[in-house]
Amino acid sequence: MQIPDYYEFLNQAKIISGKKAMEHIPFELRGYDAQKPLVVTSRALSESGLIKKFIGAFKDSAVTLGGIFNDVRDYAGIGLARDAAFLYRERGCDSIIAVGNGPEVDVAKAVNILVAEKTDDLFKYFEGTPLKRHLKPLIVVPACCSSGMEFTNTVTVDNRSLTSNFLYPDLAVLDPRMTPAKSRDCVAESTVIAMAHAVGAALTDIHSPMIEAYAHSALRYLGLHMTKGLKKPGHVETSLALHNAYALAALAFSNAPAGMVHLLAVELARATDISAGKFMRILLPYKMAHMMHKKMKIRDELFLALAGYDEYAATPAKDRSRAGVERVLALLAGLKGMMPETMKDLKVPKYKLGDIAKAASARSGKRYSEADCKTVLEHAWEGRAF
Amino acid sequence: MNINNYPEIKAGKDFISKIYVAIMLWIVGRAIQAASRVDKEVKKEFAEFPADFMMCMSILPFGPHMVVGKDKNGKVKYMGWNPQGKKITLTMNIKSMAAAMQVFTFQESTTTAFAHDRFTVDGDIVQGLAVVRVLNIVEVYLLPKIITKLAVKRYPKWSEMSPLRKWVGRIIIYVRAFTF
Amino acid sequence: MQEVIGTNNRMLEIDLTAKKFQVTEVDKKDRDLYLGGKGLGLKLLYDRMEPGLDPLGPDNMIAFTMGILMGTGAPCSGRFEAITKSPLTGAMVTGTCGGPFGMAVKTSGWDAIIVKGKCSAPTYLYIDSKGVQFKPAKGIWGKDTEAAQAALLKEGAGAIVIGPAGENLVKYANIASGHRFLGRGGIGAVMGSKNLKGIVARGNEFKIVPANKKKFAKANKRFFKFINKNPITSGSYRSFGTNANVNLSNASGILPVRNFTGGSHGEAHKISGETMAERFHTKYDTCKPCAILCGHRGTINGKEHHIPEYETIGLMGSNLEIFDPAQIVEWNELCSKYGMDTISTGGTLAWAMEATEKGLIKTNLKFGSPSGVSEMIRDIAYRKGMGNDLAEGSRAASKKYGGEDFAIHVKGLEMAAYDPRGCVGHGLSYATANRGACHLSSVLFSLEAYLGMASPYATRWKPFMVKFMENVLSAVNSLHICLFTAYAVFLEPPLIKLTPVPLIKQLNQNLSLVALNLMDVSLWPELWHAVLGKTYIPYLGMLKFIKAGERVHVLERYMNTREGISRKDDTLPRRFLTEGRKCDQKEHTVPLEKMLGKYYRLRGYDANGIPKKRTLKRLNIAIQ
Amino acid sequence: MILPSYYEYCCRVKTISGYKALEQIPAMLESMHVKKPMIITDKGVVGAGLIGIVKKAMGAKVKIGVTYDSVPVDSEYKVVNEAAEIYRKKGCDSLIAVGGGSAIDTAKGVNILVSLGGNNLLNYAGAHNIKQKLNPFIIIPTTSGTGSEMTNAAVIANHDKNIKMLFASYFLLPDIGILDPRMTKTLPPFLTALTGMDALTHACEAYFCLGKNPVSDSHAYLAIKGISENLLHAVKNPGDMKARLAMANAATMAGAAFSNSTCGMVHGLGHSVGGVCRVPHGNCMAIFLPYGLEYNLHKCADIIGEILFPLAGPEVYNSTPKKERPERVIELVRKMNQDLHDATGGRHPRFLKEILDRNGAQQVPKSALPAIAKTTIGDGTLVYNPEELTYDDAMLVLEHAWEGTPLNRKKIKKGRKKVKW
Repeated sequence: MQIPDYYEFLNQAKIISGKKAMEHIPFELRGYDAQKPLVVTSRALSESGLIKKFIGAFKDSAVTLGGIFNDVRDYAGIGLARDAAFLYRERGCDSIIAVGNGPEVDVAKAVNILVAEKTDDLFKYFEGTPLKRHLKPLIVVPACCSSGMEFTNTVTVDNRSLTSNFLYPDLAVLDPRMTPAKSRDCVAESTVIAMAHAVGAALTDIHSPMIEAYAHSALRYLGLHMTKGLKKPGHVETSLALHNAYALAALAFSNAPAGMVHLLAVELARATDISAGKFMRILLPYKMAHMMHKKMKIRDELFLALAGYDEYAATPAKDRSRAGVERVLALLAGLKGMMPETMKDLKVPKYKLGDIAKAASARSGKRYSEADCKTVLEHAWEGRAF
Repeated sequence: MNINNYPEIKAGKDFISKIYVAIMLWIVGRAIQAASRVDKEVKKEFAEFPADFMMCMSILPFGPHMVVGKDKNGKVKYMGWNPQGKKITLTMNIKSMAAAMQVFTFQESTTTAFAHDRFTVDGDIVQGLAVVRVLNIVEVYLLPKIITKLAVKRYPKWSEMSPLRKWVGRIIIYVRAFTF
Repeated sequence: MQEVIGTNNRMLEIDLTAKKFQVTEVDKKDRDLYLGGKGLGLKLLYDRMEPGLDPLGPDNMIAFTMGILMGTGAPCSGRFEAITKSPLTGAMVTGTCGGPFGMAVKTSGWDAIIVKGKCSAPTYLYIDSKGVQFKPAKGIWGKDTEAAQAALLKEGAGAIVIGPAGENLVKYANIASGHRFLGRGGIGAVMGSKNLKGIVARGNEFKIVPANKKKFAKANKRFFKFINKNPITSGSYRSFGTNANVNLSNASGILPVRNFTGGSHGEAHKISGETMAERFHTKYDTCKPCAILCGHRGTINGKEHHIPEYETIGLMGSNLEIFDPAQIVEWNELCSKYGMDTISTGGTLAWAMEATEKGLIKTNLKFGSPSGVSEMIRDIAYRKGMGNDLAEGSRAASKKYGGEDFAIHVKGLEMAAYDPRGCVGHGLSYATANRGACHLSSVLFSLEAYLGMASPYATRWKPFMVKFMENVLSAVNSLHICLFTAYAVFLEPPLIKLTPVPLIKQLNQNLSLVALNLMDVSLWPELWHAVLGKTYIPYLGMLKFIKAGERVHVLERYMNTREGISRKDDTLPRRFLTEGRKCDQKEHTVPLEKMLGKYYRLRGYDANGIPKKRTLKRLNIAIQ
Repeated sequence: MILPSYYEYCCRVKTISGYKALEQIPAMLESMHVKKPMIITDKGVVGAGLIGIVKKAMGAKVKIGVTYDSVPVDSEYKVVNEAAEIYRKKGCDSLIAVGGGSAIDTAKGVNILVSLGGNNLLNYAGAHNIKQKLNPFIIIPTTSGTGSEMTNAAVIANHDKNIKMLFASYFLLPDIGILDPRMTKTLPPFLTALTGMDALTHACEAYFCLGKNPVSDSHAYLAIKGISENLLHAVKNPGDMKARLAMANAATMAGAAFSNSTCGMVHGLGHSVGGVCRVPHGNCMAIFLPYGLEYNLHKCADIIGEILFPLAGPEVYNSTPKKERPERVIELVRKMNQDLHDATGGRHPRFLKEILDRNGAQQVPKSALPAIAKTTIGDGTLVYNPEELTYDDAMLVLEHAWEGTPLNRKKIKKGRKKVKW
């Protein structure tokens, strides 16, 4: 076991996962002396009937839902957060439940800051004012297209991000009624994001056993269930296992420094309006190829996590590192037809790559040099091997 | 913004589950009472309990409840469904009605439910465990083997509970539970 | 003076890097398939430009194309087209303008000019029938559009120039020709990136004569008659300019108010065309030649000023909650001088105001308050402070600072002054228009909100109507003739004129296929055929004409998809999809998803919005 | 990896680990906006000079309100009250617990009182009875074993009423757990062995008991790996900081694992032996672990077999046929006990009869076994044990463990074959 000279780790969220998990929410709320949560969700979910199932889980409980704020679409903006905070205050709510994925949870987190800090000026916290107090209880119930990023300690509102340990949700509820995905694309996107984050966390140079524990479980589930999940997006058990993987990967990710794949994908998504997941799928193999090219060690644990004990033990020690990379590639190959394989296919203009590499390098605090970022980007753009 | 577009939603009611669970609790309560007279193991478990023993099994947050305790004569008795006004020494709560349905429809065994954090026990844990053991025995009596096997870790072997004892006990407990 | 019969089909290809030019011929086949103007320009660039290049890099090209009708004396035909890849949207952009440059180029004997490369130092071009001269623009670099033109026009009959905004690569900088502009999509910035301050054309070297004079004269006469009979072209537009739309929009709830949060306003009458005509004693100041006469000038405090167009009034007036017409006139002239698109400037300012209000950025801009706006316009043009970010357009600014949910743009192009929640078909048109949130792609708003010829909220036949109108208008832009003539061409033929409006509405709503096929737009193709001396076969000629429009539209779409545009970009700002407005009791939103799939199917696009191979083949578009 | 049909996992403790982890305390206190911490510890810790190290590392910036060092071996109700009184009197605003299980449990109790007010700890006894965030709380464990810094429970005795009060709430978790090898450096070898085996038991039981879940699994895996790689080494080379840090990490991860998946009969038996005969917890763990594995073997052989991987490494795992793996695990655990027994000069007990008190007398007489078995079946942990354990079964195990003979497997009553997770 590798122990670094120094590390910090925190996972604030309690995870409850499995059968009838949502029915436990009233009990958990009781533990916070809360009984009137505001529900933040999206119109799509409320129209798809999932919210009905969610409301059904509160039968025979002492909880009153203070309102279902279902105006969130695919973007978390301050306007929505203020509206929801207004609703929260008008109804005298005492906690927040976010049902959905990224934007819904971001809005919920923003509402939480607004109502807990009793302010209207959200962005001062983004500009340096520290969050000082524990916020209101925040429960996250991811639904179909979640990517796990809901469980991190980051809130992104209006394209600005704030990271604070107070922003971890208090409770993550993974319920098999909510997790089955609508489409294969959904699963493809989420699995790729989880994969990129888990691999990134597993291979990060600032490593710790705690991160490894989370990344290990995440990768293990991905290795076991990804293929099936892509074939049958609505399969209940598989979707639950995959959602576990997403959550654990995100928790590992939020304790590890952001990896190159993540940074580049986010910048690319910003520049092109194409979802970050698609870029992660393209970049991940090139990033690993680049690591091998630079003779950086790819830890054997990657293979262990993806393949399991038996296969790992049966593989000669010198081959394990490479086998891990091959396993990742094999899993990604399962996405054929669902996701493009080069950036050329996505029609990313090549002239933008320089700026993107620069921005990503700057955001990593120069952990990745601009040249490295650019090399990976260019290879990925052309689909050229190292 | 028009807040009337986002109405408050009061928790719904599931009467069927509630009635089903209430009946099951009544049966179990009566059966514990009956078993405590019939089965020597159950008798032994209860014998060690203090005289003021009074347990309440509830479904959070509004019930139904089941109160079983020792009466003045030290006999174990089903004390009805209302815990109010009684001095409860041991509370076993099931976190939600849905969890209770899982348990009482035998989809989850008592121990699995414990492992799944569906129960909370407030009071002396020794008594709590004894109650779990009693429940297991009661299940063996009340239910056919095929169901009970799902609910307990280890179905009693011949050596532990002979078929004769089981069937005689089963009949007596059924008769006692459903008559007054 | 030499004569050109029909068209001489010559064009100039100018390489600024090498300071060389080349005279080439327009392919006859292209002329037939793409008519001229916009269509031809797109085809020329399609053949020459690689996808994925940097719009502000030397590889980008600008094509200026003159239509067949220009110089023939056809009504409202004094318009020319510029086509390039937009730095604002990253997709193709086409702009049309009624300034004198077009006529000067055409009468110098050129049908099209293509500019590529980049000058090493500020330069302007001088064009005459012999070719191009590259001249240093030292003295005029940095000058505003008026001063620069004044300096250049000594040499020729018509010029285009960019202002400081174009020089500073403001992403929505435009190009001025006289007091008309190639407004949208930042064509000015492309010119600025090439260090090209302006182009002057000598003009008056050739006379353009239609090949079939008799037929041309006949069609022309009918055309003028229609224009002079139509209440819009001869009435409201002629008297008040496009500002006549203010009251119409306000009444039908499609006037942008407070960054598109409202659809009408009690004070809107103060900025209407009617009020301005009365207050400023307006008179005509239009493109040449023109029969509609929508451009106006007026006197404010003893000085003559240009009266802003409806879009400017909507975006810089009501959308900022400013209802002082003199103030809008001032900003309009400021933007003209700096060479910036007023729609995008207004839209970006509105975004900045809302972003300020929500705490995303810190400026002193505020809805309803004119203070700070003039300074901000200047800062944008010179890219100072926050102006530097706003100069990137509302999309880029909202990406940087947040507030994407109220950045009112499609594909990066700021939305024109028609709120689609009061005309959902136009909403579809905004979402799918090739340029971005372009109001001129289908102008469905006029049918839905102004003329009452289609229900503003029904969705059933809207994809069909959008497709039809886009095809027709693309063809019109390729002629090239003013879009406003459409009012006359569509509404004046007896069949439409005599049918009661409610019946048309019913027909459009329920039998659109029939209704639109009954539309008689034969005037336009007749003119085109007459100029080129080709035989016009009634009805079939019209269908061919509309198909040419479809070809132009799909080609532009196809070029855009090569740049990465797809279904994900065919959307509307979230505001229109989710937020209802107070002025509308039922709080309508645009049911875009309902219409989009059908539109794609009608267009022959795949589910991702990319033209199918089959479609391209049907339209004779060669796949590269 | 198994996904249970339902699980809960919560371990909201910020873990800070490293050779200079203690130096982070001032910054951490500042980030929690507190200035005046109270240190709770016991005399042994002070005697070993550990408080000195902590204070030195914290530097002059932090004003320590008071250092309370009279925590007894068992956390006790009166002590909690007394410490809470001092806390209030000195106007402290946060707690730092330095020590083993009892100091930590005491500090948890103190935190309840000083955060929620009052003197009656009993009001908050039981599960889920604390419903708000308590005061800032840092734990610095000085043994690599208990993993108490990761558990949400505290056991505090009331000797007057002769009861042990259990407190369980996620709010009892500390804000921060600090793992610094300087804290365990002076731990004598036999204690290192004991606490290490305690941690191994946590991890193993977390791996095969009913509350098993994905997060606890990988924590357990890493803990077992860390312990098997470092324990013997740390016992033989007490000064090796690297091994110490690894052990501290492994123990913490084992704590995180078992506090969420809960433990089974090994702990049940261990608690009872501890309760009846006052034997240190770790001793019992080391002895009962192989028996716990044997007893539950038929229920979850494949899972116990998996333990071989972290315990012995991939090579051994691969060369052992699947069927033999569980047996090998049991064998290895026994061997580990034997090795530790040898390395500590016989101070590490292998069987119950080997446990000696300070005077060298046998601490667990054979006559105590029925009493132990009786207490065992009242232990809460049994619920989570895969196989049922009745009084007779407990006696069976105890007798074998006393003698030190492998369990007579024929006598184990076997329930339904597979465990439904």
